[in-house]
Amino acid sequence: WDEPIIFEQSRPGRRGIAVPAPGVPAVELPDTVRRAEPPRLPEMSQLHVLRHYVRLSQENLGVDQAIAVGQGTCTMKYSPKVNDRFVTDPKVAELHPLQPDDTVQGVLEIYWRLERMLAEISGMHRVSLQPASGSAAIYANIAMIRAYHASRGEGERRDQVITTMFSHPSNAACAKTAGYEVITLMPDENGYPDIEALRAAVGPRTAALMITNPEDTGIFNPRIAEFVALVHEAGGLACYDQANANGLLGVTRAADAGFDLCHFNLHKTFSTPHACGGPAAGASGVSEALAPFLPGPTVEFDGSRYHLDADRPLSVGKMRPFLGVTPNVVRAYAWIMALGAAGLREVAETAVLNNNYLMHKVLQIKGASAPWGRNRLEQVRYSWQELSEETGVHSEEIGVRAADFGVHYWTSHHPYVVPEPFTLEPTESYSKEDLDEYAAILEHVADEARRDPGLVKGAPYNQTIHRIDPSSLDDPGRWSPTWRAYTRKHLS
Amino acid sequence: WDEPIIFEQSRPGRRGIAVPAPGVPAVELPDTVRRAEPPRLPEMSQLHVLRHYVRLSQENLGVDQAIAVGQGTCTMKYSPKVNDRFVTDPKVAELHPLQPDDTVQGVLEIYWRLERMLAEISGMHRVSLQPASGSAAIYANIAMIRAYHASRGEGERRDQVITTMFSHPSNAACAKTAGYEVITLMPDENGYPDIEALRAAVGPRTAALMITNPEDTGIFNPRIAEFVALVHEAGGLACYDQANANGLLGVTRAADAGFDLCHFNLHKTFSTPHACGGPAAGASGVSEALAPFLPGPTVEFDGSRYHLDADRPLSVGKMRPFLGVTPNVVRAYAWIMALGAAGLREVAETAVLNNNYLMHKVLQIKGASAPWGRNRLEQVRYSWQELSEETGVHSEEIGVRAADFGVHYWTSHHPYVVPEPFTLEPTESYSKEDLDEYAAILEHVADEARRDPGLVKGAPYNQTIHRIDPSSLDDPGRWSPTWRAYTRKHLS
Amino acid sequence: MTHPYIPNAEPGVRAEMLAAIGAASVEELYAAIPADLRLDRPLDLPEPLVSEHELVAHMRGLLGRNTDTTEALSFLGHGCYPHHVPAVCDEINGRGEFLTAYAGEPYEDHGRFQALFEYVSMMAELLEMDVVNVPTYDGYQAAGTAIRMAVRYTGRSKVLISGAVAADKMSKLHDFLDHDVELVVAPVGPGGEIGDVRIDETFAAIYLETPNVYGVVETRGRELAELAHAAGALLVVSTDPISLGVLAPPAAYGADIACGDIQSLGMHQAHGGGHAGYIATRDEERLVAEFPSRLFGLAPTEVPGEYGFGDVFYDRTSFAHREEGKEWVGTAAALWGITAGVYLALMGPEGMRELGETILARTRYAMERLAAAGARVLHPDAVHFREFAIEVPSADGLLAALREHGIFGGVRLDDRTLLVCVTERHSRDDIDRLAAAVREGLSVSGTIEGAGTPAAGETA
Amino acid sequence: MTHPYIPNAEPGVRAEMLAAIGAASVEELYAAIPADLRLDRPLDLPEPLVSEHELVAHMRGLLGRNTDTTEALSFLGHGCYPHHVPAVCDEINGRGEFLTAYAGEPYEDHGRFQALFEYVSMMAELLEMDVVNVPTYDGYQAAGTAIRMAVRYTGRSKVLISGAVAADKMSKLHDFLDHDVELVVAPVGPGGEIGDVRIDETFAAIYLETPNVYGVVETRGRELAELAHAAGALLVVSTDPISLGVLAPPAAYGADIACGDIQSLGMHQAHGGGHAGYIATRDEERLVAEFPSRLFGLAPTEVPGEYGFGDVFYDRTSFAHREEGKEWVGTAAALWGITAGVYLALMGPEGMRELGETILARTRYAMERLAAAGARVLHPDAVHFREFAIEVPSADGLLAALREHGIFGGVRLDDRTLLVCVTERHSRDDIDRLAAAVREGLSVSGTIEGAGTPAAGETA
Repeated sequence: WDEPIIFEQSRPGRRGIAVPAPGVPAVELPDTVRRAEPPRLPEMSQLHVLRHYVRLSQENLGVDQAIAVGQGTCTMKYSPKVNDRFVTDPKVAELHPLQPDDTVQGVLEIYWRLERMLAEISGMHRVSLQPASGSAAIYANIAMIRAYHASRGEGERRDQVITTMFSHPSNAACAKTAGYEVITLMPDENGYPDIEALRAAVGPRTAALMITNPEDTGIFNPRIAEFVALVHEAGGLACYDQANANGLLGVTRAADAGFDLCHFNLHKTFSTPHACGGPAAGASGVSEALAPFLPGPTVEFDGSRYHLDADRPLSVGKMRPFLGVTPNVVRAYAWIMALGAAGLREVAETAVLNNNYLMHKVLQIKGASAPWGRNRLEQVRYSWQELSEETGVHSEEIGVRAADFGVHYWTSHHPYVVPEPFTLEPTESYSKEDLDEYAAILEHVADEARRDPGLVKGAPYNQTIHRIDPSSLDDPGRWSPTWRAYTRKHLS
Repeated sequence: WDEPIIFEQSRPGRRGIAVPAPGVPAVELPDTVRRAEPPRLPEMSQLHVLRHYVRLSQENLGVDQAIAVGQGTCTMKYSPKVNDRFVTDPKVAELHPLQPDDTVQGVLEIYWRLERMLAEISGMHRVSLQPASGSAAIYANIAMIRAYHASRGEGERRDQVITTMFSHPSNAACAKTAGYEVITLMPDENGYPDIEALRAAVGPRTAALMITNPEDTGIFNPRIAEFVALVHEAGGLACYDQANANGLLGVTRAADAGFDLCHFNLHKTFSTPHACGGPAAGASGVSEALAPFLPGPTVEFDGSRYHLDADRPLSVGKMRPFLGVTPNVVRAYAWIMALGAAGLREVAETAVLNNNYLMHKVLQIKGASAPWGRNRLEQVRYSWQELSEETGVHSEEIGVRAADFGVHYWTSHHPYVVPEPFTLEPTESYSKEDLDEYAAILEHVADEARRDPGLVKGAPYNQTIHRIDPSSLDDPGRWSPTWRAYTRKHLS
Repeated sequence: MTHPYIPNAEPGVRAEMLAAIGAASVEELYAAIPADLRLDRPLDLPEPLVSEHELVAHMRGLLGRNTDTTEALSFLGHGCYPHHVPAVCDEINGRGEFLTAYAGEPYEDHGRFQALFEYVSMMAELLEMDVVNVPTYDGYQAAGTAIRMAVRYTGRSKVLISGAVAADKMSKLHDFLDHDVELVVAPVGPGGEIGDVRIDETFAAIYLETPNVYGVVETRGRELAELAHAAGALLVVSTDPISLGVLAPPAAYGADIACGDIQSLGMHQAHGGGHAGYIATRDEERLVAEFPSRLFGLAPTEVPGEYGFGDVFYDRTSFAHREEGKEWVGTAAALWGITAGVYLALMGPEGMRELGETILARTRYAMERLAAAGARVLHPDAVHFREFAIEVPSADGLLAALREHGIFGGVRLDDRTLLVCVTERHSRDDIDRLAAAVREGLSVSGTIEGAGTPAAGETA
Repeated sequence: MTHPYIPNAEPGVRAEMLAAIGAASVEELYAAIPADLRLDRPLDLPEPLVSEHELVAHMRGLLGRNTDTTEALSFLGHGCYPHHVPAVCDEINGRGEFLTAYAGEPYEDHGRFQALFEYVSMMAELLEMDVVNVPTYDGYQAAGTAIRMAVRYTGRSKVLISGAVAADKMSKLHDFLDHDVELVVAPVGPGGEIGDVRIDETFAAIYLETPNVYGVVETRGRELAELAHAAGALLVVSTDPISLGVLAPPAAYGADIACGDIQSLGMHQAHGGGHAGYIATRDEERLVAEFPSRLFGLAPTEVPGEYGFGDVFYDRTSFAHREEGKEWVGTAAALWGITAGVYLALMGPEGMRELGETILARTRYAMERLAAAGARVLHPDAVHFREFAIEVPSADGLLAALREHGIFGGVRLDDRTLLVCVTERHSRDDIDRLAAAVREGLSVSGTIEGAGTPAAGETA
């Protein structure tokens, strides 16, 4: 579709929906608060609004359409359609979050049960389902770490958080936002976070270690318990970013390595849909020592009914409005219920098998490599460095060309410690045939890059639009973050 | 998408969904009834089934995606999304049709109210909402005509049904199926059904006249009341196919011209979705004299509750299982409720205005014509005869090429009385901008046909597949109406 | 206010368009309609609810007066069945691309053609027949047309029809066939199967249903096929495809035409709105020639290996030749065909088998439990699939008693007979709950001994 | 059985894949995990419900224990509002393409970029500001970040914050800000608006909400903007965009940053699952530099006239520079941004104006009716939008009495104060029904005279 910007389809006087008339006397507003000019929103009939967005929707590659193994670290898996039905039902969609407890017993029971499931999966004592996302869960964990140290009178002194380069940037960024100095461990020559660097960094100023394992490279750090112990010895807390938990379900648990806190992304491991980037949901798990600091309220069960407990003096308080992202809590609960213990283990094993199989195929492609050997769990950060040196084609360009064939991949977070990176994570949702097709596309594009680098660099050819000129996006004089800005700068 | 046939994606052992285990003792089947070989259905995971059909879905042009003005006679209009919500609600979707009346009062009231609305719109005495489609309503009307004449002892004698060439083929075909000889009136030199031919045809053998007005050409026959009178004089009944009612709502009514029966297509005029070709719904309206013959049961109201009346001795009986296509009855009711009398009139006027505006644009295209002048209501059967004579490109080919630009048109039913036909019906749902775009595409393709006929004949270029070789479709030795037949004939 | 459904009702655009075509008013465009046919007043309709919220509130008020089968425990079947509908079925048939497309060409609507081709292909595997139609309206129409196909094929006009057919379906068949086909009804045997069958060379076909109206699986298919074929007639069998994971398809015992309803395959009950009919035959030109429906077939394209689709033997149809075509064709129930395809692809062979086994087992369990609860179960020795009849002192009385327990106990066939339906949606607990309520309901009047075979009526 | 969600769990394919990679078992692939970290038992989880029907039955059982706001008549608001959700909003955000996409490039996910660009652009028109973020989690986070933006922009660390803010939101702001920002709370004036405000040049910002926690529309925006600007501080205003069809946007009276929640714009209440936060500013480089969220902007492509999209000023973000970026960015609530865009496109300027007028009028009507019913309406002279507080002898007592009538009467702010929410979904009849029930509920204890301003607490 060559679909115009919605403002270009507007015609004054048209309407997409009608609103109930007041039916009671009107209220006259004082000038101080009355809007002077009507907002310049589009004016379109209902079909035209629908059609516009239906067309835009078709210009995306989601899990429902594509072989979505290319968004490594993001655990793109099938979100069962039946779970969507539960949350669009009025019994979820039309609940107000402040209804009396006895009118939301079903929802509270699901919170309570999911908390216990995630506690079992992580080995932690309690779990808060309040955080709105993975990063929000990281922030919640940091808030609890801060409250914990403060409660022990060490709040001022412990002003450093240690993390690793291959942990998600939010570990560093949330810690910084919470007022901590951030120390980042780089990988050693084997791709593990450098334990010597940790030894050097850890000390009386250490509030916590925030670490992913396996890291975003897919490499599991076998000395993780040692890392945790080092931090504990210094009086710090160890916090496990379990964004990459998909290969570990039923295999190893946060508590087993001694972690004090951890978090899951329900929209990754537990299948709630990614929704173009949220709504997501996070779950923060904590040890018994940290439990008093959990965000509130918590859901409690007295043997006959479920209720909210907001009377928790040490709680860090609210992380977001109300109890949590209930629709995603419901979906994650239903997903686990459809799988059970054996099913979760099968998820993990299949994710790891798929990843190793895909790695086997990708590493047969000339020009592709996976630094630091083949020890990987559910994802791999690969490199096109060889191919790039040979052809001058960069990983980003290969990715754009691959999308001409209906697949996407993600390079990595900045900085590119792995040069010319691409990160693949074939979760349990994909078939062997999908993985074969995906690898074949990469191989085809790699061949193209060698045969005709200009072809690859000129992509896309087969997508909605052509190659973008990004130069204006960083130029305050020209950037156009809204149509309003665009029309002012470029059309007037 | 280059999506394989679903059987090609099967792998033994995979599953798309699990079924409850019996939980009670199994039953052993005798050999006489036990299936010997498992059916060779595809074996796929749930995501893969979903993805397959999502991809196929994207390879269609529906009202939600395209400017669907090209399916003339079909009244492609916006089906409001809110109406779909009503019927996917368990309060409709999970009703059994044989529940006690007191547990379906809501549905029965909707039937009752919609019947009265359609009676008002048509001027008829009563309306049956049982027919499953427009053709089924035509058949129901013929069944009532037959029962009516039989009840008067004229069943044997009246063995002819008169219809017109520009009425839907089902008028002729249903009459034939019901045992009638069919007489078809051809258009006169002005495009009206030939009244002299009617005079010649009508007589003591005439059971009924089955006629559309405006006909599928979009031409309204102003002498329609005279046609009806001629048939009445001969003792026949007059039955109005109101498939083309969209331009007439609130303007003129079946009863006003003296018709004894009529039918509407709820999936056309009353907006229920076309659904790739059904489920549809028809409504048969009849005069007081014909009411005893209506299919049963009928919905009656005793002042406090609604109930079904199956005790109707003259009824033609059942046309289909149960009461009707309830979801479409609900949608049509909601659509009328959202518009009211003034809204329906606005629908009609806008449909007629849109059609005349589009005709104005199309007739400016060199090579396009509309036989029999500009007197049209809500659709026009056009002709590319001039263009075809000039370039050798046929209307079907122009249509395929137009689809490269994201629009469809329909030629007409066979035979092509209008040469090189195409039939457009821009209902009230489309904007002026849509009509301009549509006309511009036709103009562009007409230009292409003149500049480079081979280009147009070689289409499609921009669609899922390329030009089809239809030769096998009429060859019993090669045709492949199923994958089973295909694999037997072509792959083994 | 410009109505949200009518973009060009906006006065400015309306004026612009009128100007473009040179008309002073829309009224001018209606010049062809004589004044005496014009309605001179507004239609008398209820005040509109233009705001979507008010419409929703109104509809919610109306529909809220229904009690649905997720609220009550329903054992109603008799042609419309409460099977589990996979969420993916709803997802696919709810997509606007399928819901709002119609009749495009095999190019721009390639997906619709492929989806329907795949549906007929999966049905063909289930039925072991090579030709299956794009759905007609419902199983009633499919039966009527299948019989007409046999009549045309043989050139004869008598048909022997099983008496174990729903009364409403009989009504449809009579209306559809009586004017030129003589229907001879075969009695129901004491075991619930078709009884004594005699035909001669004036018969076009034997029409059999299995499972029949009593849920009884007919076991004499092969015998009937041989009987029919010996007389030069066809065997037409109506069967619910959901049973074919475990039951032999009609072709396996010699049927010439299979037909039935596909509502079971992924459609909601929807108050009878989920029906669609299938008809299947072997790939014999003369038989294929008798289909009125569209048949979609594979066709090659210019690009080797690419699949296109098109109409097989289009010349049969009324679209091609009006009344000279076979019966008629038009919009019927294509979306349910697509949905049934999704259903069969999800289920696969194992799913269909397991489902069949679960239904067989639970049906038998329910028969035993209700017998133990004091109901007289009819045809206890027959194989039942999903339905069985019970005889009680008062059908209405028992139904009313069950309603008190929030149970729709079954479809009333006559004063003393109820038809009970059990699917995979009914858990063992659900069946036990029914049995307990039946026991209680019958305790007033006790069980009855001895009863004949009831008529196949229905409540509606 | 191979689980329907795990295609490669099928033993045959698993063996094939293991063979391809040369591993004897999946266990080998876990070699990196030390034995002492391995769980040596299965997880202790409930028995799974693998069959979809049993899962549906289980979930229906659980969720059936909820009473939703289509069943009860709810006047609950306080941050989560029962506005009408147009069906088209649900249709679009339910489409798998939007629901299951994530973070593709501007090419293969062009539609997502365009839809979000259009969302921010429509918000910009409503807000009369040129820069709007891709949504953050919710209005709480938006407020916290907006305040931090002002702190960074000014280099100061004190913020004056209106006291008319929900207690839970205050909790969040304290947690998020306290370690390096000093929050000075301004008292609420007797009329329900922000009271006496004094700041000096150590203040980074004044933070105001309108309508505030009591539903009171703040009228002194321009005065506060001037006060802030005179001190070199910013005015940060949180407002619900649904009010902006009738109320002046913050930019119109001089606000520098606007923020708030967009749940009202087409999201269901969803037990608090429909929230997303917006932040908007003028197009000033220094201010834009303080956004942590992604900003999507138009960019030309090789083809003249074609629109592409990309990240504006990406270097600000933690994606670009980890802890050196501004706060953090990650998955938040993009789908609700897309949905709000659909909502605003449906409504248009006239729809937003009419909606605002309906809400203003019905809120006022409800205040009058409840006053007449004997409740003491707080801040009766202020302009209220959608919410107002009433004082009664016992909040719990009245709520319980209303529950008897199937009414959720409001959010309990303290022992004697209830917050009542009225939207376009509440018809005049609904309001009359509430008033009648309140009259009856209060008749036990009579009305009360004289009460102070309550604390802004909440029940949860």
